[in-house]
Amino acid sequence: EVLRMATTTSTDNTGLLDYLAPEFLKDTGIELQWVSVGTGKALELGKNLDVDVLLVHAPEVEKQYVQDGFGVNRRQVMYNDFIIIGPPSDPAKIKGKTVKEAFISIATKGAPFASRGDKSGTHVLELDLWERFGYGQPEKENWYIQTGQGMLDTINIAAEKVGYTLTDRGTFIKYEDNYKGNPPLVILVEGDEALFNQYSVIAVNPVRGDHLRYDLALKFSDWMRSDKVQKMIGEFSLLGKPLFVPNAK
Amino acid sequence: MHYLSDGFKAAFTILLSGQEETFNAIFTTLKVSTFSILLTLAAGIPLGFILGYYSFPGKHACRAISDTLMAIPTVVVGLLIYAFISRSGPFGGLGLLFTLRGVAIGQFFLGLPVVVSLTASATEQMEDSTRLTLMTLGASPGQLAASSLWEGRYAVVAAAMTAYSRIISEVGVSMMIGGNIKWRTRTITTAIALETGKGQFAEGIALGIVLLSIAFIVNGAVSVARKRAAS
Amino acid sequence: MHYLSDGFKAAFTILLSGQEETFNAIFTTLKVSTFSILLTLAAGIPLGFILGYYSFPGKHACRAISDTLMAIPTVVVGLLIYAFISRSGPFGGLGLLFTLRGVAIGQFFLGLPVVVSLTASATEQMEDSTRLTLMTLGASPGQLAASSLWEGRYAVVAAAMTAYSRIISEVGVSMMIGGNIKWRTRTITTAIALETGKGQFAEGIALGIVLLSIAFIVNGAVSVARKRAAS
Amino acid sequence: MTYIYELENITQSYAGRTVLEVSELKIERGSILGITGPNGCGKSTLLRILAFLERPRSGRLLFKSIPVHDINEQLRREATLLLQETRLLKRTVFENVVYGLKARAIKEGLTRKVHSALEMVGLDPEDFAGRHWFQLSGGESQRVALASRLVLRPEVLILDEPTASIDANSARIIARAIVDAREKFGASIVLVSHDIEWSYSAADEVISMFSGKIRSKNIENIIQGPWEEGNDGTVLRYLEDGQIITAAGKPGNEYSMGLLDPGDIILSLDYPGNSSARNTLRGTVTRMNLEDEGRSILVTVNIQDTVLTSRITKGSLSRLGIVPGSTVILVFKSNSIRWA
Amino acid sequence: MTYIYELENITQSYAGRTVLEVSELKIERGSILGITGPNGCGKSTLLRILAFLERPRSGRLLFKSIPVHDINEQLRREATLLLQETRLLKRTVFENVVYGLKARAIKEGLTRKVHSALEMVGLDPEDFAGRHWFQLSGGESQRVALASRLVLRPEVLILDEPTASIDANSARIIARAIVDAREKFGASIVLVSHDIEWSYSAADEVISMFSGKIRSKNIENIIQGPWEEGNDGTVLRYLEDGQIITAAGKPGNEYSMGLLDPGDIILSLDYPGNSSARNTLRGTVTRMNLEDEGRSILVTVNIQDTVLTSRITKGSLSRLGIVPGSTVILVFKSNSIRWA
Ligand SMILES: Nc1ncnc2c1ncn2[C@@H]1O[C@H](COP(=O)(O)OP(=O)(O)OP(=O)(O)O)[C@@H](O)[C@H]1O
Ligand SMILES: Nc1ncnc2c1ncn2[C@@H]1O[C@H](COP(=O)(O)OP(=O)(O)OP(=O)(O)O)[C@@H](O)[C@H]1O
Ligand SMILES: [Mg+2]
Ligand SMILES: [Mg+2]
Repeated sequence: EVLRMATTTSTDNTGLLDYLAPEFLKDTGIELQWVSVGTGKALELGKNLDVDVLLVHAPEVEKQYVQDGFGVNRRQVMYNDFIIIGPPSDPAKIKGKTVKEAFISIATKGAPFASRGDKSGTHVLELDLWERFGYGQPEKENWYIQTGQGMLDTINIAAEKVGYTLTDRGTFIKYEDNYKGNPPLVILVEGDEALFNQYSVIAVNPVRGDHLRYDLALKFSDWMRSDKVQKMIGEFSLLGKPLFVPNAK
Repeated sequence: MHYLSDGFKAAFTILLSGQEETFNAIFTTLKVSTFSILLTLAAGIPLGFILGYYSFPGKHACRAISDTLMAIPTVVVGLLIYAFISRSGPFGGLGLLFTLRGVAIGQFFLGLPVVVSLTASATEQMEDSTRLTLMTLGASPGQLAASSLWEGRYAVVAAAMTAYSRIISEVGVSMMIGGNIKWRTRTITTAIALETGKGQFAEGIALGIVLLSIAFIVNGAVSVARKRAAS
Repeated sequence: MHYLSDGFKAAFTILLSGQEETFNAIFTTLKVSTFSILLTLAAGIPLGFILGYYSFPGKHACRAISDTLMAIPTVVVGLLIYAFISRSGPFGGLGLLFTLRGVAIGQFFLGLPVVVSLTASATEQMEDSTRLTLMTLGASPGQLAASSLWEGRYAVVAAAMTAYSRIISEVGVSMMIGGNIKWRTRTITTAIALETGKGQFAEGIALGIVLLSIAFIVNGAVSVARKRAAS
Repeated sequence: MTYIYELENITQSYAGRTVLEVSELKIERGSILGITGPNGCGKSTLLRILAFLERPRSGRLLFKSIPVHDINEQLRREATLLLQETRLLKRTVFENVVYGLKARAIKEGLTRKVHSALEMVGLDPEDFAGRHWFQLSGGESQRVALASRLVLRPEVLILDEPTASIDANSARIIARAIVDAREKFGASIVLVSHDIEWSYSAADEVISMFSGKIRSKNIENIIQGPWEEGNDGTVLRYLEDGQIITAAGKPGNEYSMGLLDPGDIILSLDYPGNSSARNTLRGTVTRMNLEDEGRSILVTVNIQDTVLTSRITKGSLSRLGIVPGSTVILVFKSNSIRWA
Repeated sequence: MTYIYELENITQSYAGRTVLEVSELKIERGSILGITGPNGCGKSTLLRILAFLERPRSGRLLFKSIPVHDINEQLRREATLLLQETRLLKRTVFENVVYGLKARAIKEGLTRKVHSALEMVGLDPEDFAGRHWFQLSGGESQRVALASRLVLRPEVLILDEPTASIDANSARIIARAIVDAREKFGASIVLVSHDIEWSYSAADEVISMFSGKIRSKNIENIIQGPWEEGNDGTVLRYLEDGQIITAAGKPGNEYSMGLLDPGDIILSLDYPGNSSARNTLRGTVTRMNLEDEGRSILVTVNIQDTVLTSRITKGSLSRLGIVPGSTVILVFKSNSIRWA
């Protein structure tokens, strides 16, 4: 039996799914096939009934999605956190500051800031932060670089421009790993409440298509939230650094 | 820069160490691209000949459309095919999404305009005297087409190779329709996209080298065949 | 399916309502692709002629390389160029990364093998009598090249259009080297990739239609020019 | 009498210019018809119509007494044309010659047939069958092209300049092959050639065309302008040596061509006394050809750069005792000259 | 005496077969040299070497007394070849003719030059200059190709079959244009043609080639095999009507060709009595041509399908009183036949 899932690139790129899928097969006899795309595209694939289950991280959008009847059974499974990274020289002097101070400092100093600009979970959060700090989205500012690309590409662009960006920790660890632990950008702001990144599993609403494997989707959802898997998620690490924090409810 | 040397090293490692994943992607790539190009040539060469040879109302419009479709981004073809074969699309019942057959259909539409346009232009360039010679020898329309294309075989082979290049190097359709599902629909190009997305540039380059090696072998085979045909 | 109708509607909306973003991307696309294709033709046509016309040691190897490079995935070209022009690369100092000039360099390498291979095959197919006729009329090597290509102008135009199609529809280089930076290096194809990634498929298709409209206009202009040249 | 072709009011035009206007032409089955005429007079155009390669703009064309409406390869297989601009396929000689047979799905005795066709045009099959199209001299290519038509044994064989760039010896071999084609498999043959002697050696009858029209069942002398007006309603052509040709009627314009039938020219050794013929020109005999299987002789006379040919009987020639180099007087009436 | 070309032991070979072997050939500056010979004898190959289109495999080639090592467009601009397989560029007639001028960066009087070149080949510039390459008849194309060489006024003009598919009238115009080219701008001219009469009308001298070699400064009769061995060391060729040609020496093989100089054949009305000549053949006169500006006459005699040409003086001809159609006896010695 095959369960099809659409997920965001972060879960795939970090290798989490390669770590979990064989275990899922062993436990349930279900083969997990996933396509890793942007959050928006993942949701759209679900809307079109091309996948049975979603693993995504954009809580506000997800809630709306469920409300609109596209998905059911949204369950939180884990989170990681966002961090602000930048060059070690830190021209905007944000190291150790709060997110709010950091954003304001970057904006007032006009230090290069790379935004994903792709309506991804990360981007949605970033826009929300600008909003909250009373800035609105900087649009045509010279220092504000809207990449429209994935997280790693955006980090690379920030590095080339010697600027800052907002990233999820998992991708950053992967990035560090690519540079053998000596990356051009380093963590400058972390640990702020505002920087939580919640991942949820959503089953595609089975009333919308007969072929949907809602049963398998629920099995996956339950399996992900089982103690054993939650523990596995907590143990998953890269370069000795844990990537995700399980928080199934 | 170091990506380059790393890439070359990685390419050798991949090929020599026999990484199963990569061989699976290579095999998938070969399977789907061979199928796609055969489909494309079977339909494209006759269409291209008709477009280049005969005069009929709407000929110029057809030609313009074919020329234009050469410039369609692969991801747009992916999207369009997706619109049809997604579960919520008209052909959703066929279950083509996330299958290699689905990818082949998309690649067929990618390769088709290339073969049609280049074959049509080769046919247009054919000397009138070749056409008349074949006609005076009693060639039927079908024989005329086959023999004209044989006379212009260099151009037809070039058309085929250009289309094959487009098919084997594309990523939009393979990604959108195939879904880059490991062990199933992952091709070399989607694997490259994945590695690049992960920031593993050396691996991306290594896979690129692998892909080019395949293209090189295919080209080599074609030019041996062509040389044999010429003599 | 609804993506199609939505896409068409959106395409009209975009073009008629004059969305600034989209026009910026259209303009960027035109600018960079025009520059790239001119560069490509300037280098590729002479190289292709030399490759198809003269015999020299290594000719077949060159031809095989050019044929093979037609199949290089755009993202691999992006990666390779990136390796050279990134800050840590040997030409990092030129500041080409995330600029349209950088993109043009990448697209030049994408288009070059297409122009070289197709021009070479057109040259190879040239009748010997054409060559001899030009020689007896006293053409110098340069004039011989220019006039031979003029005699085979259909094939050369087809080569140019195929290369232009590859350039204007590619996304790998534009994304990797240009960076898809809004208001700066975002082209239509990178915008399509972005919209598609966002799940806004109708917008992706709409932009695809916009791109094809551009290609259609360019092709139209070329065929008018070609018809004028033929008469 | 059965006709293989009957043409009525056939016209053809290119780019708005009428290049062919044949009011009537009937070709007998089994005949060998030669066609001659100046460059651009429409010979190849006529042949393309006879070979069903193009449709006439107007007129009626009957093939074997059946009106031809649609042209298709079935018709073309019965009437095979050797094009003026011969072109070999990019294959070996053997494959060139065998092509039409294969197109007709003939499978038996291919090698034998091809070899005998090559021999018919004087090419040694051993030496030539395996050669590539580019390994031939001009005349050899032309002969391969001819062989690839002969091998088909078509009902009608139409040849456009088959001896262009063929040496004299081989041209004789080809003339023989053409006559053989008629005798061995009953082909009807139409051939165009500028070599009038050769045409006569192969054909039963030679007709001449001029400006798209069939002018006469005969060879014509062509007198080019400029014409000047005479004072008694005639027009005059001053020749290089001061002699004058006088013609009656009105030419289309100053540069129109006058046509003069060789049979209308009388040869004489002296200027005739009182004669109704307005033209008496002195010239030198440069050539004498036996024509039409010995029934008459064509005597070519140069008046400096102007060349006129007269047709006389063998008896007259013996009586006059002229040889190439003799000076003779050409006598003809002003209204023997017709306007093209 | 200055020579424009001097060739010594020039050879050329294709695919391992030697197709040209010229041990010596000197061409005088300002001369018009005609070359004739059967298909495939190497004429075009020789012309390509003279026009610096290809390098001989071996031998010494001097152009204007300077040894030629590298061939390049500078040399080619001095020696222009009209190819046998003429091909127009895909442009208008005007652009075809003007091409070579533009290639030489000539900018003045282009229109005038092109128009006068078209007139030289008998094409009306008004009518033809604007036409496209595909709007021409075979002969018209050929003439445009010739015009595009004449317009260049090269030092050497090399013409390969310039009158193939050209009508007789236009061929005369072209012969005149060739002679004019020599007279007006001092061109040296080499021309190849199968039309021997035409060659004589244009050239000072006509040489003939055979199997890659220059055989004689003369036209040759070619006697094709099969040869059979006679009983006294001679070889015999049985003709169609039972008469026999006897030759001395050894042919290369059964199918070798015998060459016979027309000057070696004596014509007579009766069989000679006692004669040292082994060959006495009866045939019918089919043609008599004034040759070489009236100095001699070529008489063509058919012995059924075998054709032999004899060269005699005007005096002899008058004395014999033969005309086309007369029966004559050809007399020649067995050792007049040489082996190709
Ligand atoms: N495609 C064309 N467009 C316009 N005019 C054409 C075209 N083809 C031929 N002609 C003209 O039609 C006339 C007849 O051409 P055709 O080829 O029949 O002559 P021809 O008698 O065969 O001459 P030649 O002896 O030179 O072969 C010529 O004046 C030629 O210029
Ligand atoms: N590329 C080639 N490869 C092999 N043989 C060739 C090639 N080109 C010519 N030949 C041969 O060389 C010989 C000489 O050819 P060439 O063209 O010089 O003859 P030619 O005297 O001009 O004949 P024609 O009267 O038919 O034009 C011929 O036997 C021909 O078959
Ligand atoms: Mg013709
Ligand atoms: Mg030749």
